[in-house]
Amino acid sequence: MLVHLMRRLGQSLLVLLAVSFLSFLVFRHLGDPTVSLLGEDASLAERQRLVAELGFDQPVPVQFARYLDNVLHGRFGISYRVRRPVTEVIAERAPATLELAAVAALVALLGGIVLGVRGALRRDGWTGRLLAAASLVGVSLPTFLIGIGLIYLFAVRLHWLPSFGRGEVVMLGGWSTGLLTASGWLSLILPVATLALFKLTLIQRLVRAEMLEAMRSDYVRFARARGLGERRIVYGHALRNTLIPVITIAGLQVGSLVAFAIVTETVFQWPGLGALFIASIQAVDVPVIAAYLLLIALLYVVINLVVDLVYALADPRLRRA
Amino acid sequence: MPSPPSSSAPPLLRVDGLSVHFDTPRGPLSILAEVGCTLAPGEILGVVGESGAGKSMLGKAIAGLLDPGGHLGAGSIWLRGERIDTLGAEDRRRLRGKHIGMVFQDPMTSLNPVLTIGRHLEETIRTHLPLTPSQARERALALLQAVGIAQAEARLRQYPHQLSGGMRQRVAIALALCADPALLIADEPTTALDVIVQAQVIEVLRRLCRERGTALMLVSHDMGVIAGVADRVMVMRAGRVVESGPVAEVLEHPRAPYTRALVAAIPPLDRRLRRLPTPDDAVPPAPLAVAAQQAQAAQPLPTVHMPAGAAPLLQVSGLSRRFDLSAPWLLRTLAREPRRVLQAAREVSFAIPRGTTFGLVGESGSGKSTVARMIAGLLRPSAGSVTLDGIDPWSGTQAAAALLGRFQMVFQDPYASLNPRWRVGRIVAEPLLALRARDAALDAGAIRERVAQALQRVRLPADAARRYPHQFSGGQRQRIALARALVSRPDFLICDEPTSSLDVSVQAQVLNLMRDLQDELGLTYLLISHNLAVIRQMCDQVGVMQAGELVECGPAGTVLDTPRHPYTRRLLAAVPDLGHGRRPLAARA
Amino acid sequence: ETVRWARSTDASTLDPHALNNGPNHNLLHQVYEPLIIRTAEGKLLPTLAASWQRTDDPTVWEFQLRKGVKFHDGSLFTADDVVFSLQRARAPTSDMKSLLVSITEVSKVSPFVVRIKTAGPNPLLPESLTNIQILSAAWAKAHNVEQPQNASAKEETYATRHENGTGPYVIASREQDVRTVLKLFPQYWGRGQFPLEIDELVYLPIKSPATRVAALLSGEVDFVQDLPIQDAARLRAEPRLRVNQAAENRVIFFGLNVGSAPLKYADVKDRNPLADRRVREAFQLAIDRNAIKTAVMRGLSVPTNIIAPPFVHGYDKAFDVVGKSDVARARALLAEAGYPNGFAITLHCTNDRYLNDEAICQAAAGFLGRIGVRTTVAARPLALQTAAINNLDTDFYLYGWGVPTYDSAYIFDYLVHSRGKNSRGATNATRYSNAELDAKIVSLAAEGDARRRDETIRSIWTTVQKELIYLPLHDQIQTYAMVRKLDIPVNPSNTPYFKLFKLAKG
Amino acid sequence: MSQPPLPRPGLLARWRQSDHAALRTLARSRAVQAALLTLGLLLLAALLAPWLARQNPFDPAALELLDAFTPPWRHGPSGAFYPLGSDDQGRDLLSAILYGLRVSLLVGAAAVALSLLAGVALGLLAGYAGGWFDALVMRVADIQLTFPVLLVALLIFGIARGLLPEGYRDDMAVYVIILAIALSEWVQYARTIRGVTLVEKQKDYIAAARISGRSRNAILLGHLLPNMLAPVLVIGTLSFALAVVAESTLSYLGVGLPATQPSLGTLIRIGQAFLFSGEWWILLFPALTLLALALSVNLLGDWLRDAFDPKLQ
Ligand SMILES: Nc1ncnc2c1ncn2[C@@H]1O[C@H](COP(=O)(O)OP(=O)(O)OP(=O)(O)O)[C@@H](O)[C@H]1O
Ligand SMILES: Nc1ncnc2c1ncn2[C@@H]1O[C@H](COP(=O)(O)OP(=O)(O)OP(=O)(O)O)[C@@H](O)[C@H]1O
Ligand SMILES: [Mg+2]
Ligand SMILES: [Mg+2]
Repeated sequence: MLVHLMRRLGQSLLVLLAVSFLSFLVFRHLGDPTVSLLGEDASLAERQRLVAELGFDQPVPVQFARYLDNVLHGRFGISYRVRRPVTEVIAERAPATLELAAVAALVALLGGIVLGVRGALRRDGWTGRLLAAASLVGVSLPTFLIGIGLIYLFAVRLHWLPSFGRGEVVMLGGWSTGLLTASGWLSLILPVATLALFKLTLIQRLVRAEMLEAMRSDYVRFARARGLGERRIVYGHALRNTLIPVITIAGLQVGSLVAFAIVTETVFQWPGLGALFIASIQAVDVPVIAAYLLLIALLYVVINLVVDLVYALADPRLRRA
Repeated sequence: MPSPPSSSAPPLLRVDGLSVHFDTPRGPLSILAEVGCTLAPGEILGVVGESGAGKSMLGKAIAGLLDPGGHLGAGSIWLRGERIDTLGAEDRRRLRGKHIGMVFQDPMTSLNPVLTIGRHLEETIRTHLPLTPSQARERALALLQAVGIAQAEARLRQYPHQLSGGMRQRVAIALALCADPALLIADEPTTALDVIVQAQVIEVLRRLCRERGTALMLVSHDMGVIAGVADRVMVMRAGRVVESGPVAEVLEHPRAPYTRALVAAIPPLDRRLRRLPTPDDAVPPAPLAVAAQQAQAAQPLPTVHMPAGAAPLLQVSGLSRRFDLSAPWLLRTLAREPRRVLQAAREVSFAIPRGTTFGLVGESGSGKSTVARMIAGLLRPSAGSVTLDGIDPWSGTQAAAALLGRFQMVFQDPYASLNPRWRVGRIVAEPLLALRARDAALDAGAIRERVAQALQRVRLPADAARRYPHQFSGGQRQRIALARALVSRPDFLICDEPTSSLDVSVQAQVLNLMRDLQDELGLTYLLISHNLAVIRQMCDQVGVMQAGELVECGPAGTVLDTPRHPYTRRLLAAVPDLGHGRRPLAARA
Repeated sequence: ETVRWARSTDASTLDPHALNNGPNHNLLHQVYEPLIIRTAEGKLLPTLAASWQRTDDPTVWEFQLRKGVKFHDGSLFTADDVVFSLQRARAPTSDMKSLLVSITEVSKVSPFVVRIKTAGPNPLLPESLTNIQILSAAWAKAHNVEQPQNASAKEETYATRHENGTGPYVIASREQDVRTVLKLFPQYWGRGQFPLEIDELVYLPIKSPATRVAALLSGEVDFVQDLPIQDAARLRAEPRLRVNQAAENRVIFFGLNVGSAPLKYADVKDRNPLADRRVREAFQLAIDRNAIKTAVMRGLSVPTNIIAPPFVHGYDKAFDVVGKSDVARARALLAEAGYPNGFAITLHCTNDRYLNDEAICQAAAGFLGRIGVRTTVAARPLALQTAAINNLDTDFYLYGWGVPTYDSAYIFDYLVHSRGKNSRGATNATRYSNAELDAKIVSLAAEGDARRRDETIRSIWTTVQKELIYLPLHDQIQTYAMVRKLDIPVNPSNTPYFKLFKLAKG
Repeated sequence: MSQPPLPRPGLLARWRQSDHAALRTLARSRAVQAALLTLGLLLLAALLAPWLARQNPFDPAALELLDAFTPPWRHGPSGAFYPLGSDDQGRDLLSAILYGLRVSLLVGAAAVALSLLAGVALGLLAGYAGGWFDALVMRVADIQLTFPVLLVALLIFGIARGLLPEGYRDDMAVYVIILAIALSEWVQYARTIRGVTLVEKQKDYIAAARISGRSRNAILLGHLLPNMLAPVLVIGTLSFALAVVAESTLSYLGVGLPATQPSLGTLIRIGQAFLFSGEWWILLFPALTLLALALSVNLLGDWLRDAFDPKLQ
């Protein structure tokens, strides 16, 4: 177990290192920072000063080391687009995305598991068929179409829910939260539905398949032979085992929610990291792009480690006796 | 077949004219037809028959656990004089566990890996009996002790993966006995275990039945097991009961020709036969003719005279192999883990003279396959040498090329050893494809020719070449594997458990074939098996392995009749045998 | 009363002199105030200046300042602030400097009187002050923002995100690109003079046009300033809503690189086809402005032949004759110029600034395609487009120009004058350079005689029209959509002044 | 979808009893038949687009601007007929959808082909060879997994934007998108194939081949590769749907194909602007086409997976 965790930790560090190198390459070689920061008409002297200041005149390993050092200290440079420290810009936008992703993850996980179990148990009944068909449509519908459809129906036609933005937010320290106001929650509904639907259907299908397999397994057969009740078998035996593979995949899916939020944020004008990233891509705002990449990688790595831990806790075979 | 007249009390279980059929894409498929049997309290009924005969299906039908798609047709099932096959699903469920207990074949997968042993037991106990948690715990403890698990207290808190296979199977038995059912159905409870563990589990079952008066329906295809344990035996074939009656009677005086063939096909442990009788030989012709043929076939074989002084074909000396199971250095140091090395083979030396068969026996994990794989060039030895006809296949590519086609291997699993996506013709031709580079004469026509020959030699129809492996039975597949092994005209054949996944009857066919080929082609065999009877039948010399070491080696007769090493003795004692005249297993263990 | 106000783009900085563009002025006019503003009707309205007149010296204007005006930090507004602010707006880093090139000196006469001296007589000086916001000198010094934020500075300054104006609204909170909440300033000098019925203003930049419309339809915003053209008809039918339309003081046109160097974004590598007037004329003839009006703009544009809207002084109907498009003639001209098979060129286009900008470019690409000019449309945000224009990194581009001074000189200063000389030509990416014309343009700033000045303007226009360095398309018609309780008139400069609006009762 | 015309009853009836689960389920499931038919029609339509379409919607000069916003099944002012209406540029929507479909399918197919080749090759080699190569491939796959399709595509797009001269950006857009999607999808194949390889190479038929002296390449290509067919087919189908959706999403975000080269996603992006103004057809028809495409491919993917997964039978 310890060895396993350490191996994962080592791999994670490796991943982070590789991504930071990628991010460094993006940062260093994409566009000319002197032009982006100083404009075309800056003098040669000004430019050289900036090049020296950024350390771009040094050998690449030194530059990379410097970049790593900066990154570790949370210094990602200055956004070319909004001309503010990247850290600040990202910190400002992160709460919106993280709240959206967290709520969506919750919805996708719970909904996916509940519906997946239902679908598996009533495989040949009409609920099962309906759920299977719905999940198929769910994975086929591009997120943006879902968003557009939801806006059209619930905001424009029915006037029930807001069509954009986060509603009112409350500042808690440096964190702006929409979870404390009614309008914040109302604003969350449609984006969360949009963001969660795809992942929900994925998890639902996964749970369904795993559940079907578990229900055919020997230990379930043996549990039946011992005369245990059906509920016990489904929830006490099959589901517990099903959750183990589900944890891994669901963990990855949840991790990618943050990146996936890009589309949802665009459709709903959600002021989060995704919208920032798209704007930065369009404006070739390299420091923000580089920082965002690292952030996503970090998030992924952390989620992966957590998943590993949970996995180990859920599966006694991985626990040390 | 009618069951024997029951004694005065009503039987515990009565099955009358039961038939079961399954819905398949091509319409209903009959699996059981007119099966009938009875079981008295405390009685042990052995159910035998070849694979697919419907043994498991009968058990499932009694317990009400048919897979979806299966239906009970005609017939009825009675438990203690009450009809149970017509009960509702919920009532059937209540019967299970409380009145009918079941144990399945595979102890590795029967227990839920994420629940503790205690959870399993307590949950089952409390489903059936109105006990408090602490009472349930006590009962669980008692049950574990009853099935002979030491340190029961600690085991309750453990997870299935922390138990050995034999322990798990005993836990499964304890689980089946939670509510003291009157009837226990055990479906091949020991097939997945090795001989010694198998003997222990069977002993537990026997003892429990005697002590508690539980009736046991023991499904097995191992005649030896049935012979050692059961009071009565029921022989099934193709969904029907062929014969049933007291064990001794059926085994010694089988009435149905099929039973006779089945019994005859079991290789005896104490004699070496020229040929093993097979049911195929037996069933179609008239019983009398069979008897005559069998009588002739069953002549004891004179021991082979080894040409003294001749150089052996294969010489293995000091062969060792280690597997490093520990984590990489850095992690190991960080986690303070010791280095874990598994010595799978240790200083193994033996020689096989040309034209003879060398048998390698030993319990599971003792390193038999490892040795074979090193000889076959699949696994690099850590130390020691292998020389085949004077050439060491590990000494370089040139040596390996020189040996190309000189030796072949036949594997245990006839399903995994043939590429399911290739036609048989191509599978058999494969060794030639590699030779083609060196041998210009091997054009497509020549290859076809040789494939046809090889198929013919293993008694397969010529059109087999155009079919796929899945269109053949297990025995036929093993013959395909043999054909492939023969096509390059090797001198030496390594057979790693070539029959252990086959029925007795099919096993007999394959063994006979091997024997015939040796006679025809002068082959040399290395035969690995954990079935001592098979070794007895086939081998001139035997090596016994334990934990990677060759503990005893010598002429087959000597080793098997007068074992010197204690391990060999233990191994021999654990073998269930029809034993002409029953000896209780316990006495032998 | 709260009004939620949506527009496509946010102001990129709160520094009033850092950038001269619509979205910035738009927001800052609610917070800061210039000396004078121009109302929707086109009249000048005294704001921080109570009155102004030319002194006896025709080159000097005198402004009487309003008394009792407080900055948002509570300090009093005086002549010092005006002097400081005008100097600041003329600083090299200021984007407003081209507007003020004629000024030579700003001086304080008394605490509430200021004099501005220009290089020559400048009758239009008051007009050029309508976007020059006044900020507090003391505040600027205290926060080290005496110079405007440099558009290409590495980092923001204090003024980027803080304000201290005299305007009717105070910024209560601001998240850039998300929302800005403005609250009525309790000590505003205009209390009692203006309706000031809106006491909270929530400014919501919504980039996607569909979302903007959806938000209005679902009642989440009250006022959409740049309504997508296609939605006007539908919204007009909605009884809950009101739609106002009027011509904007803004013309949309294509700029062409007419310099002598070969083009960067074309497949003719040895010379510049656009340097040939015949090619430019062929372009002009190929693009059917009336078709663009009916199809792309749905009738909501006024095709034009001059890059000055009719509001502008110096505009002449005679210049504004939109000819019919003529593909055959255009082809002939191209062939004559040596391009019988046309050539390929990239058209740089904005996609977030002008009404249907990208669609216009595509339509134009279609029209040019018919005469064999294979046009690739590269659409991008305004910020990139502006940067490319400022860096001369484009050969063929769509752009729009509004004229806050309502005078032709503003157009000449930015778009016609050779680039970079005399602090002029900042937005001229045509590489056109004509010394004679430059001289005339410079002279306008100092010309006191209105008749002579008009004549010069006319002569400049004649050249511009003849040279065809710009291909005018149309004047924009703006559409404002709002809930019924509001009735916000379309301002030609596209800047609503919320302090002026009354709410409908009931 | 209308009721699909059934093949000869004899054929279907025979399939219904076939040994192949794939054929059996196909013969039984109306949904799968409909999906096959839909996909077939869409493929055919895309293939024949240049002949079916009235105009080339990529050629700006072919468009009749004055016919913009013609509703479906009407004649425009120029007299041309628009079965599915026209968009804001006077582009015949049917032609645009046909060509857009072509682009979407092309991008999907090319991305799948590319990722499949790379993924299968790397997965096979990694699984068979093991050791450092395996470790390397799997670590790279881990890193790749960190970034979902969308992000990779955006990143590549961003990098391409930064590196390519502006004039080439639009021409390169298709390749950039294909590369981006392929780059984020290969992991799927590599991981699965490696897994299957690890299982298969343990099987005795591989050992038999090695004993027979077959070369490593012969074993990889002759034995292992054919066994990967089923999983590759299943992943391929599902990732094709994913690729089509990813492409449309990117185009919708405005970082995919340019409006002058519209794919279905671009068409939807354009159409979205007209959602509230009454020109519903500009959004609806491309959206329906995309949905039909994704749905039928996914359905087929499910069908294949169920048919090839022995566990589900
Ligand atoms: N779910 C099912 N659907 C259809 N046929 C089945 C099903 N389960 C078993 N069968 C068939 O029923 C027959 C009897 O199977 P059963 O498992 O009882 O055999 P068995 O005697 O236990 O064999 P073995 O010794 O191999 O366990 C076989 O031919 C098998 O193929
Ligand atoms: N590649 C390997 N890596 C690590 N351990 C191995 C490997 N191959 C075999 N072993 C171990 O070596 C020991 C001997 O295995 P081997 O397969 O030779 O046993 P066997 O006698 O053939 O057993 P069985 O009767 O079950 O086939 C076992 O403990 C096994 O787990
Ligand atoms: Mg069985
Ligand atoms: Mg073995």
